[in-house]
Amino acid sequence: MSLKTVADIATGEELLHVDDISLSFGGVKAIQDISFDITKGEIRAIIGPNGAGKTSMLNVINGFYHPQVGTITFLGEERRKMRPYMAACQGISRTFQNVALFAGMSTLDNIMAGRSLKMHKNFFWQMFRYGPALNEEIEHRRAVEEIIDFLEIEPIRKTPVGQLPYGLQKRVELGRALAAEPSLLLLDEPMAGMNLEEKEDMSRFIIDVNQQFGTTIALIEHDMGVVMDLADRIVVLDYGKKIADGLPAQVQADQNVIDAYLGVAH
Amino acid sequence: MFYREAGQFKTTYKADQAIFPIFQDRMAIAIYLLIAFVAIPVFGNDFFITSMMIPFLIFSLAAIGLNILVGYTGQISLGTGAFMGVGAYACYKLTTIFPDINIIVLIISSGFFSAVIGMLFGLPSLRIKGFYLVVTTLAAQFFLEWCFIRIPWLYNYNDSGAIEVPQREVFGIIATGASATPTTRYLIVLAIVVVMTWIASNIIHGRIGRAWMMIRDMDIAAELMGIRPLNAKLSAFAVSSFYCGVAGAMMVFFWLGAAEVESFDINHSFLILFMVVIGGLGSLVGSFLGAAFIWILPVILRAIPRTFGLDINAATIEHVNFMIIGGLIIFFLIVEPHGLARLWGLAKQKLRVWPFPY
Amino acid sequence: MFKKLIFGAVAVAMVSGAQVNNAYAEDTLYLPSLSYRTGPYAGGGVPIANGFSDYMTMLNERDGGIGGVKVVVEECETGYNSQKGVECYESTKSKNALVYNPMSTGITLQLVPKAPVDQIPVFSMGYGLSATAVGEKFPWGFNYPTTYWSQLSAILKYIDSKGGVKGKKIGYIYLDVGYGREPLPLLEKLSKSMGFSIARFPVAGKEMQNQSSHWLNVRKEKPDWMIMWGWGAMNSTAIKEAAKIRFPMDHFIGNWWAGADADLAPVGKIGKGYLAANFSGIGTDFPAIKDIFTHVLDAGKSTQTTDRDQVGDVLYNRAVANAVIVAEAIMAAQKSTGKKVINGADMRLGLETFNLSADRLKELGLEGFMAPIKASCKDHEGGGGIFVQQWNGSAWEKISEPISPETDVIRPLLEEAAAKYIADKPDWKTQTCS
Amino acid sequence: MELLKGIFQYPFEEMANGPAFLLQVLWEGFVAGTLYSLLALGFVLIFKASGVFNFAQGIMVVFAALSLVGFHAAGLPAYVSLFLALAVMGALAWTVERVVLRKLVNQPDLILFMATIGLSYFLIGFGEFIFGGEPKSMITEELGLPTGSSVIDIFDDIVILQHLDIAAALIAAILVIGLALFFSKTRIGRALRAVADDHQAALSVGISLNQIWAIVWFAAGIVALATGIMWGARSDVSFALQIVALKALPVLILGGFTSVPGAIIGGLIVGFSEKLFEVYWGGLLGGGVEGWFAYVVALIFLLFRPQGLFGEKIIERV
Repeated sequence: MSLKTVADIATGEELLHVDDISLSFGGVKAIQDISFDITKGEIRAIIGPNGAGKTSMLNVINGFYHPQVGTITFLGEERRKMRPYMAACQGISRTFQNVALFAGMSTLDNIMAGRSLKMHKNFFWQMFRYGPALNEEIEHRRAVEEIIDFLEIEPIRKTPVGQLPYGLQKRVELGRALAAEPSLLLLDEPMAGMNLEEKEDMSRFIIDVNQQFGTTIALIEHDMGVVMDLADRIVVLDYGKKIADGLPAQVQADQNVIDAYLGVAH
Repeated sequence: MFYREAGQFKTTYKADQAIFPIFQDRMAIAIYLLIAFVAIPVFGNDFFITSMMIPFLIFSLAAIGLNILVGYTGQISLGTGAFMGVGAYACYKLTTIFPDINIIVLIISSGFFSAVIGMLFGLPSLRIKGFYLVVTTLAAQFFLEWCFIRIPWLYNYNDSGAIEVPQREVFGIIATGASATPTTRYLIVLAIVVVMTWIASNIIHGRIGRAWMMIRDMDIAAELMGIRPLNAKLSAFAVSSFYCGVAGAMMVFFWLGAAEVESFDINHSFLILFMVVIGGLGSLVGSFLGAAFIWILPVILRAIPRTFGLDINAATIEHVNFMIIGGLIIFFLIVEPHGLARLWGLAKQKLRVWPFPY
Repeated sequence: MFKKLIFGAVAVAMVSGAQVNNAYAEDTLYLPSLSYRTGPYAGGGVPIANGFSDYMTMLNERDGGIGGVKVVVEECETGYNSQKGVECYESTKSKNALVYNPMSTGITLQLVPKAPVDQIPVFSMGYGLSATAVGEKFPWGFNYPTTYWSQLSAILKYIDSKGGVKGKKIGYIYLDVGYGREPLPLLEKLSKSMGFSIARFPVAGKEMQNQSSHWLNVRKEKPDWMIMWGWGAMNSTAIKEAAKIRFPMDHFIGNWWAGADADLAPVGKIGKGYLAANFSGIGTDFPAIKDIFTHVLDAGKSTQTTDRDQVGDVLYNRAVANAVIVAEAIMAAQKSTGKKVINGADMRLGLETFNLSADRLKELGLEGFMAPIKASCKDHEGGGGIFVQQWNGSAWEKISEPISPETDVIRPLLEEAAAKYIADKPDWKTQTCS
Repeated sequence: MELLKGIFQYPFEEMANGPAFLLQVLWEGFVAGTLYSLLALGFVLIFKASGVFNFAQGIMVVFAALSLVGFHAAGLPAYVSLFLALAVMGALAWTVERVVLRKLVNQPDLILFMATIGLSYFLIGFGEFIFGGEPKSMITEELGLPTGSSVIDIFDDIVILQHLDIAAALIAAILVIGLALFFSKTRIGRALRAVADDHQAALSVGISLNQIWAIVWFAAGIVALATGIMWGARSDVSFALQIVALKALPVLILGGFTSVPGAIIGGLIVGFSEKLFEVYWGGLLGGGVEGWFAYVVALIFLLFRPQGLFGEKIIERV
């Protein structure tokens, strides 16, 4: 459903490149020798059966896990080991498989939290909530309100997120990730556990984010229909290995992928 | 009926981001302040001011300090008593070295010393969580208690090992020492507590407070949002210990008049933790409610049997007090983990819709 | 809710205010008793609180009070905690409290500076700030019959009489709070003048039941004598540990807070030979104590539930001695002011003028119960001597004659300490004694 | 220079010159360590089964010992009192499970931890209310525990071994072995280990969590009673014990919160090291370092090995 053409993506500037990544916990190999790239402006999907290493891959990208082997190049800069907040500083933002909102805070505060990196006013002004600190607060409130409008969650602005239904929580989480104005947005199963209507809403938001803000998105998703519709390119993982990489149509036709999903013995 | 927000439209984000967006709340605050600053000094007797209001305010401040750490940042501490002690001993040393500097300035400065010590013992919190942290704060508690005894320099080599508050004046009025009037001491304590509560509220509602709450609610997500755990946790330890330190210094200078190490022992750490839990984790109002509750409960327990003409052993009352506090801690944790502050909120909610049930 | 709390608080304040009226509007003598029946030191606190209140009740029942005025004893629980002690003080002082017996050195230290302001004397009997013995500097502080410093010198004198202290090593094991540290400066000074060496063994409050390493250190240091300034559960633990390392019990001497029945009862036979200082009588063999049985316990008038076995205990009797001094001082105050209902300032005068002579003690039915004390403006410790008692495995026995302290050595030191205490207190009121 | 010698030279000279005394110090460390281990064992049992860090273990020790002494003081024979004290601990376990734990299932650890602080406060008040606050002596002889001591002549000096301490070590060993057998050989023990691994999974295979919790709290109560008897016999039974009981925390940091052997070894490490440090190095700092030494060791340890000696490395997931 994307308006971009294959040619756009092929000529697109490379945003992120992972090279020969291997990650293991004790003896368990979660990821083995995986390489792929993400170009600017695309929606890149990572799919695979359960335990394929998809979430581990996202965790590697945003610095939560440190791969034993391999490198990650983001915005032309190669890095090996970094703390997650540094990934955030570079412009990588994400949502989580199991909603990881700040349960004790309101929707507004959660999305404001996404703008943490953009707020700098020092302790002195914070103490008095005056002058620069107050102006900063209000300026960011304005930006947050835009996101709230965009996601159509105005009525729940002041509600503590712990009290929201699951679908809305997912939406707030997306809002929080967007608030950081990321150059790369990682979505870990944004539609898990949703009903059809909610899925449609969420798909629409993802496409809108991609097209209105031009945000590059990498997403993990189980619903094949959704993935095929949304994604520009797809990486398929199975047992920590990459088994296919390409346009939706190519991946769909790949024998390895079909085997993996149908469960052919390895 | 009087507590309505209907009709109060906010036209700017500034108005909506205000700490008390509702008019009636601002009025209520004004009334409380009026009572505290005018009515109590005028009508309260010495006992009420010295033995109820002053300790209540001081413990409220300490509870705010601990609440910043436990309630807002989710880092548990059993070292509050010792951090209060650092403030007290620091203030004592400062006023010995600089007898001419205004004592209020010194009280506030002593907070910086406990902030530094608090940060030092907060360092392990970067690698450990939950009750593992209890051990490091217990280490702080016991180690600092030992320092308060074994470093005689801290108490000016007094034979008794106690710090005794010298007489100091503020703008020509005796503010500390036995000759200071209860009202003077009360007003100074009140002013410091009000200003520091206001500052705490500002910090909590701003960028830094949000960072603390992010760490509390989901530290991993917070880090992935760009919060440096080091900065967030250490700043919480620093601010928390600062508040506790100032509270400790005020406790000795404006309330007790003299103190030995036992005034900063682990029982105080517990007491303040209880104030935070019963008052409400993550609530400034709760810190006040909790402090009032824990401090006033035994006084009421002592008064009740007497009003009915019963003579109950002082010890029995103390035992019953322990049982009630212990029971209430469990009760609140089970029924209302947000403590008295939530009950307070519910009461306000009821008031808002009164006379209808909802 | 907050409003309710404030109203509640105000109501409570009013209730306690109303009680103020109850307590002193009528003709009574109001004596607050800062007791501790809870906490780790309750073992000592219970008999003390009972002894004090039972003696006063006995005076009420037998004599109709003091000088015809009933005595009201109101207990306030401190748990041996200074902070609670101050709270108790604040809550009771406005009821025309005559005198405070803080029963804790920590609380005494807190109250000493408050006493002149509120005009209520503080009487710390044999504990508290030793320097308050200097009457000129501390008009409002009293510590009859003797101070920690005098006591220490008397103990050293006793040791000296049992083979000399010169060249010996004396171990000092103490509870590491204000109480235990009080005698340290004197110990340092005397060690130089008397020619012995010291080994210190501080026991922190929370370590007091876990003293094995302290006593390992004692074994390492090999002192010839051990002196103990202990309290509460520390005492029995220390004696047990001493027995464990085979320290000779008759070279182990406790001060008068480390020689109670409650301390030795749990130790039993293995504590045989342990010594302790004391200044109040042992046992029930005194007419006044018998009166407590007749008028209080048997008559069911005991406000506290005193165990009959407790009467005659070292600490119970010590509290009786405390009550006797207070009662004598009240009488002296009544006599000199001509008022029946006195106040704190009158009480202060009484505490400086009473004369508890041997004859008077006999009259009170307490012959030989304690050393006679003649109060004076100058000397607030009374110079009373101590005696040494020994545990025979099941009870205490008095084994020495009264030992008087080295007043001529101690007094200048006390004066020096008193001068140091008031040095940084510009408004401190002293008095001149003729 | 003198300071360096004080740290690195003199203490070792002292040890070499007085080997018998060193043995005595080590023995004292061993005995203290055994008691710390017993204390820590109570914590581990409950933590393993319910993830609750039971702050009230210390006061349970006091409470158990007080019940025992209290029943005896009421005129009952020692062994009947022992049995009744056990029953009291059982009733306590049942009540705690009913009134506290059951209501707090699935709450964050911190909430449960604070609930146990509340519980310990309640028990302090309740215990003092019933038994009074003054220290009591343990009925050592009545229980048939040995009270004498043996003297070993060695290296021209003596080492004194209290029979009571030997008995304490033996009883601790028997308790540990008994508990180990109980957990590995019985149905309830296996169920308990299942609960420790995963509450939900254990529930789904038909294990009653409530029952298990009551049982572990009871087991912890038995351990508390044993600890209380031993500790009470060494000094007194008094409420001051509950502060000493906090020493179990550093022990657990060293040994790991879920490991029974860890509790034992951690306890012994703390026992040995604090006695050695206090006796040979404490003088440099003015003595009394025992109060915090274990905590500071634990703190330093935490910085380098947060999971304890025997704990597994924690993998965080998102």
